[in-house]
Amino acid sequence: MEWLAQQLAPGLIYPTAGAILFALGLYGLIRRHHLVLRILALNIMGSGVFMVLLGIAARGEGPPDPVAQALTLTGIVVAVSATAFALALVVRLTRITGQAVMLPGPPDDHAPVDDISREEHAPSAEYDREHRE
Amino acid sequence: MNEAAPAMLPLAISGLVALSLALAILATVWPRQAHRIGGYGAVVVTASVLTLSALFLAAGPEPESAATRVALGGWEAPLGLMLHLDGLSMTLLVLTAVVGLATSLYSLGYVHDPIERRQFWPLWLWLWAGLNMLLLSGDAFNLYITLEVVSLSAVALVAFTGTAAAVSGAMRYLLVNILGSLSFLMGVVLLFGEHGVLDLVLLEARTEIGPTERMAAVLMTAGLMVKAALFPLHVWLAPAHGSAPAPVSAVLSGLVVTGSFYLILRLWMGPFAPLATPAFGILVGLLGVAALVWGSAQALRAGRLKSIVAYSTVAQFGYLLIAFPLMLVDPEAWKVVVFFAVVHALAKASVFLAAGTLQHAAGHDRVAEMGAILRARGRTVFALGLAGVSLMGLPFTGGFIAKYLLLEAGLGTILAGSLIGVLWVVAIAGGGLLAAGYVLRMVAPAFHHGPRDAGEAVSPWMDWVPLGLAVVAAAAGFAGTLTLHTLTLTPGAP
Amino acid sequence: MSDLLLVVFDLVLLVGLLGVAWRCLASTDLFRAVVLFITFGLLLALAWVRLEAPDIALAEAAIGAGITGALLLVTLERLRSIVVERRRGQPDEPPDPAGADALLHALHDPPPPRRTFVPALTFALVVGGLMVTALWHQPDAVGLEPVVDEHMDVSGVDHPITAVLLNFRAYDTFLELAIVLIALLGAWSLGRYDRLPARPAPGPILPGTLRLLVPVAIVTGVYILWAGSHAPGGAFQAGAILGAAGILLVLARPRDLPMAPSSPLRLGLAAGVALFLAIGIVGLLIGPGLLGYPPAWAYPLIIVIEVAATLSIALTLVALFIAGRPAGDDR
Amino acid sequence: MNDGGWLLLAILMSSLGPGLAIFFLPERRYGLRTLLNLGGSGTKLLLIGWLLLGVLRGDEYHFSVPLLPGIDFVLAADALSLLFATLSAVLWFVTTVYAIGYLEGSPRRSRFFGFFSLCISATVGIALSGNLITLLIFYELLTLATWPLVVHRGTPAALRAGRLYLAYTLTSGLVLFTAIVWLTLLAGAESFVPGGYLGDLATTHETALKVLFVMLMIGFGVKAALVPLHSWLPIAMVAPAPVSALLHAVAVVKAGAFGIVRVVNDVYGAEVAMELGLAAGLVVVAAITILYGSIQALRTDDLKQRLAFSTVSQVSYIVLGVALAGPLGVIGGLVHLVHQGITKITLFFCAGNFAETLGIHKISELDGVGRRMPLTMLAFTLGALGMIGLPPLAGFVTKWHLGLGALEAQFHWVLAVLVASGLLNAAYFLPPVIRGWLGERRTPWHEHLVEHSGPTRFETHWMLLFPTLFVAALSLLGGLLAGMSLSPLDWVTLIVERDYSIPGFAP
Repeated sequence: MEWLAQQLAPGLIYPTAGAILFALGLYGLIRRHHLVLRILALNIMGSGVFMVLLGIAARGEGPPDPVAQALTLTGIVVAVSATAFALALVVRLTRITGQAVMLPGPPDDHAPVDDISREEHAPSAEYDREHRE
Repeated sequence: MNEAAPAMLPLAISGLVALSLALAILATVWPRQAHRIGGYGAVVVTASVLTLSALFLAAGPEPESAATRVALGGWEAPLGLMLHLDGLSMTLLVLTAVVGLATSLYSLGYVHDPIERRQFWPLWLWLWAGLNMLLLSGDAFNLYITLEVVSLSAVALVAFTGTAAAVSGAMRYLLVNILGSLSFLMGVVLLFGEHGVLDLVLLEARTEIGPTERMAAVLMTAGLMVKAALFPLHVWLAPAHGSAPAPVSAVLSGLVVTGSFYLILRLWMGPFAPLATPAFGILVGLLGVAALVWGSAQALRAGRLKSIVAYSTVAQFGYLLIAFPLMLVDPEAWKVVVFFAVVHALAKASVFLAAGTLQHAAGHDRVAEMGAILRARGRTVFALGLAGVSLMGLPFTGGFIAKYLLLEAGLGTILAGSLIGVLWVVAIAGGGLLAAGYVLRMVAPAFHHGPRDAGEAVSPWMDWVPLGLAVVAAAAGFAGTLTLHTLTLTPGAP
Repeated sequence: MSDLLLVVFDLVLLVGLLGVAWRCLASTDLFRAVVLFITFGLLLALAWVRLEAPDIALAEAAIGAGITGALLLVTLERLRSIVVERRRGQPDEPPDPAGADALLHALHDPPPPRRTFVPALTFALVVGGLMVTALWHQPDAVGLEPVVDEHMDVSGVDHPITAVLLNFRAYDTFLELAIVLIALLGAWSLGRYDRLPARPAPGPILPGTLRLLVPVAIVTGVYILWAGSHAPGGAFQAGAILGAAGILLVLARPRDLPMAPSSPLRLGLAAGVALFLAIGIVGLLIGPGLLGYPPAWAYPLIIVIEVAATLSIALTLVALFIAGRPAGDDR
Repeated sequence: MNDGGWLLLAILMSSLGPGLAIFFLPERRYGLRTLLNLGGSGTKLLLIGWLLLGVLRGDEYHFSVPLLPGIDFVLAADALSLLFATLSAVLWFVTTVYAIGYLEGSPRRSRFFGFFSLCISATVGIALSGNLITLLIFYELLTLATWPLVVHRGTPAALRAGRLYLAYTLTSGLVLFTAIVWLTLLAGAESFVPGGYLGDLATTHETALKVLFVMLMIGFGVKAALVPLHSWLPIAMVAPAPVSALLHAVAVVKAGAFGIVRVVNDVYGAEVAMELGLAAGLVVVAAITILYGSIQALRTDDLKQRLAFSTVSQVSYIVLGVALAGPLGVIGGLVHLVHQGITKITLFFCAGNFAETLGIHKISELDGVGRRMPLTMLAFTLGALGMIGLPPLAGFVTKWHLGLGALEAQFHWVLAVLVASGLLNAAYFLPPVIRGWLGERRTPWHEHLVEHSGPTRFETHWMLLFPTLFVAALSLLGGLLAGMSLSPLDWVTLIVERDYSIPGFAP
């Protein structure tokens, strides 16, 4: 029993589970197409990384490693920022194309070009129009 | 000068980081003046990078003592974070400053709408600050954070035009970047689990060949290869770089991709150096040849100016992969690779800027319909051609010197008795011909007989900056000795 | 015996986590996937507690599950309204064969094609297997705990994680704040704020609940911020809780968001990084180096930075929830 | 190290500077452009004259900047480089005048003259290069600068020719590049030394040196139009006449030939080249090219095509002379560098005059042209006879020395080749001459030039006529005054004496 508990110490099984989560997220990322699902898959991969890190921090005797915990905290905040931005992109893409999946391949040669340096591209003029009404 | 330089150096390094961050924050808080902050700030940052490089060269006569490490907040590693400056990062900092300055000046003309200016400049300044910090970072976890700073701001800039292609390209770019970052982070975590430190120099001292190092090397390299668009993980590059606004494409192809490559190089010269085997080198080299052929073929087929340039980035990065087996035979060859990357970045950025000017004039960038604009805009075509010559590796340009050094390294492997060296040499030499093919596709219509049409008026910045940067790319041919000397000031590197 | 119980707990928790993650990624209904993901986040928080990381557990619950969950849910809401609008724009389009659920088409992902199954599974198994192998070979490295412990007395705070975050590795934390800000700048650059989809006016329950909840959230946030210097807590957790309160407020009054004037808003968003860097530059000029504090001043400076950071994080999270840039920013 | 190096730089800059300035001139600034063109070429002539005197005095001129660790960018002036530099400078001046007249009123002249100046800068750079790497740099630059000239007209035919030209020259450039890098790895980035700098390598790395020699010959041979690498040359004839003149007489083919001379004499050295059996191989290739070019020239009716194939044949005389690797052969080859240049440029100018004035492109249309344009026809006759090698014209001097050189080197069969080639030359050059003087024109001339720019005082525009007469006179004098001091022959003898250190040697 003692032996089993040692073998299944948190310092070992949590990192293992973290690695599995990472692989699982990778699998989901490859398989799924809806962008929200892909973002979830990336988040799960990220959680896997944090689990490995915290599991490692909890290894051995003594209190856990505060540096590893601080890094995890940083990582979580970075992940939520990236997720928020990614979701904003998904909404934008869906608004343009009507679908929350990526366009296949590179843009074709006849897709319209919107050159922000041109005169006709002037959101501020548009803005003025809207607000005069 | 020589006496004071070593003492001044840490202050100058911290100062550079603080300066680039302060500019970004200032532009964020005061968006109405962001373009002025960015324009003047670009000049100041460039000046301070040049000052830093002068200090660095004055301070570091011996290669072994040349790396300057600055403990942030006064906390030395392993507890704290260290900034790390050596010849390699110095070279790339200067490159970043030059391309960054050119891009900033160009953007003064390119982003004209008052509302878009407010969005563009803060993001661009964050991107630049992120690149500077990436190059100066000496800590594995901090590298992950700086990579995220770079990729988030880069993605936002890619989506800037707001077309379906641009947003979709940005989306793909973001997913790929997050995946790459996570893979990199997992590698960092594994290394931390084994050795309990994050500082790269300390890690290098502690690594030996073991399962952790192998797996970490695979994860980190794969993550960075995704970000650097190295073959076969390049599929995101053309959609993203091809549909971003021109100055952004210039920075992405010139600096961001190079930054990821810099990290790969740094890791394989540092902690992972013992893991490299000849078979691994040959595998990477073969990937490089494939990238060269595939990228060039796509560039020869693509119908849009910016797509051609984007695919040429895939092709040119093939050389960087080909350089890996050369480095295994002659470790000194790493300097050649860096020099090549520098020269490529300069040339590629100016090609993108020139393409942006032409697209602005024409309102589209379909090569087949561009003849009239090309014939009327001699100055821009000249810039395109000059930078193109550098990409082909013909004299008098930086590309020629880089190609010379690559060929020298390639022939060196043959002389060292490696038969596969013949393949590398043929690829290095033949790649220039392929480059000539796609550069001609862009330039040749200017020489056709036909009508001329200057298209929409172009601001002086957009007219002259591409030419200026192309001249710099060409003049880099005379910077070979200085660059190689700076690179020798990298301790730990062969 | 208690060891055995803990092992059983660990195993059940981890199997549960993996199961939830699997169900989440396998579901074809996005709403279901998001709910499962939020559950996953809460279970993770439990795991962090088990790994003696209460700070992270707090952060995971507030940020990982709470804020991310809110962001995901509002995204689904937006996607749905976009599809509804597009349908309304093209009434001639033949009815979707999917039937009455056509509206939900944007929130539905068909099961992936069979042919990617084997390659994806193999790839994931190889990557996971290699990582597990590497991890099992690792020694129990000492880590940096002793080094941190040694320097606690000069760090200015009593809680090791806060010491690492705001003193020893302040640069990372600074950049982390910057990333939150950049994400917002990115979201703002995509377009202006567009209103949340119209909903029936909220009944009396939501505003009433809010009136109770928001003050509680603010008090909790401030407490957690203050506690951070000596116990689990700190700027990020506090910011997330305050941000959650803000999101609730936004939800309660979706129709009339205040037109925030540009300058103060931007100043508030950037206050954390700006103050952090300003203090850091002073540190560079007077001695300890960039982002360093004179030991005697460490505690007050850290508190100042934390307050500013909390404010900025809360504001930024709310702004990220709203997503588009406020119209006032363009003026 | 930079003794008098500024002079060499100034010579380069005298065409590079005006060239770059011309690029950015608006099309209508005719006066300023002409001033820059003529000023640049005039300055270059003066500077080269100064340099010539200095080298004659025995002064050393040397300029170097480090390019890479251990590899320098070296400019140097020895007698051989001056031979080529002087030829280029003189002919550039003449061609510039001719081109200004020829292109009068045509579009995109700024671009044309910009690249034209760049082209001559590259050529002079090749002449003044002090080592192989510098030579390579200018050699590739020449490729790039001539391409826009070839495609200048912008017609589909011109673009096709341009593509072919680039395909040939860039590919060969890469072969050359690789070879030079390899050679530098083996032997270091040495400066050119008469007699070569390979030293012991000939015994230790025999195979490598042989392979390298073939690669170098491929690299230079494409520009020198050695068979079978010549096919770009006749097709590139679509370019405007001054470009063809420049390509054929001065810049491109001569650059190739000059490169071969440098490699054989100053890198490998005649001795090593003989020892390794490389020279003999080169003699064979040159002989084949001489005969092949002449035969092809016979088969075409287009005047410029015929001149092009004649170039293929004639340039190989230079290669032949050098490959014979004895003093007399080398004299023959080097002097032909000059003589072929002035003779061929005369012929091209004449062809350009015919085409521009009367719209004549084919030999069959030449009947009676001697009466309408006697001066041009006279120049053409002088050039043609010179090419055939009749005494006392320039070509004779060449063939005489080549023959002697062949005997000296025990290549008796080469004499037969020379005789056959002389007969073939006569066979393809005499018909146009005979038609021009003795033929009779039945229909009125199609006055192409007069229609476009009004009546002219002479038989054609003076800016077309005078340069033609000038070079014709040169080709006559080159033969007549061969014995005088400072004639090309005298100078070449000086080169051979100095560089081959044969005391008391007199031809």
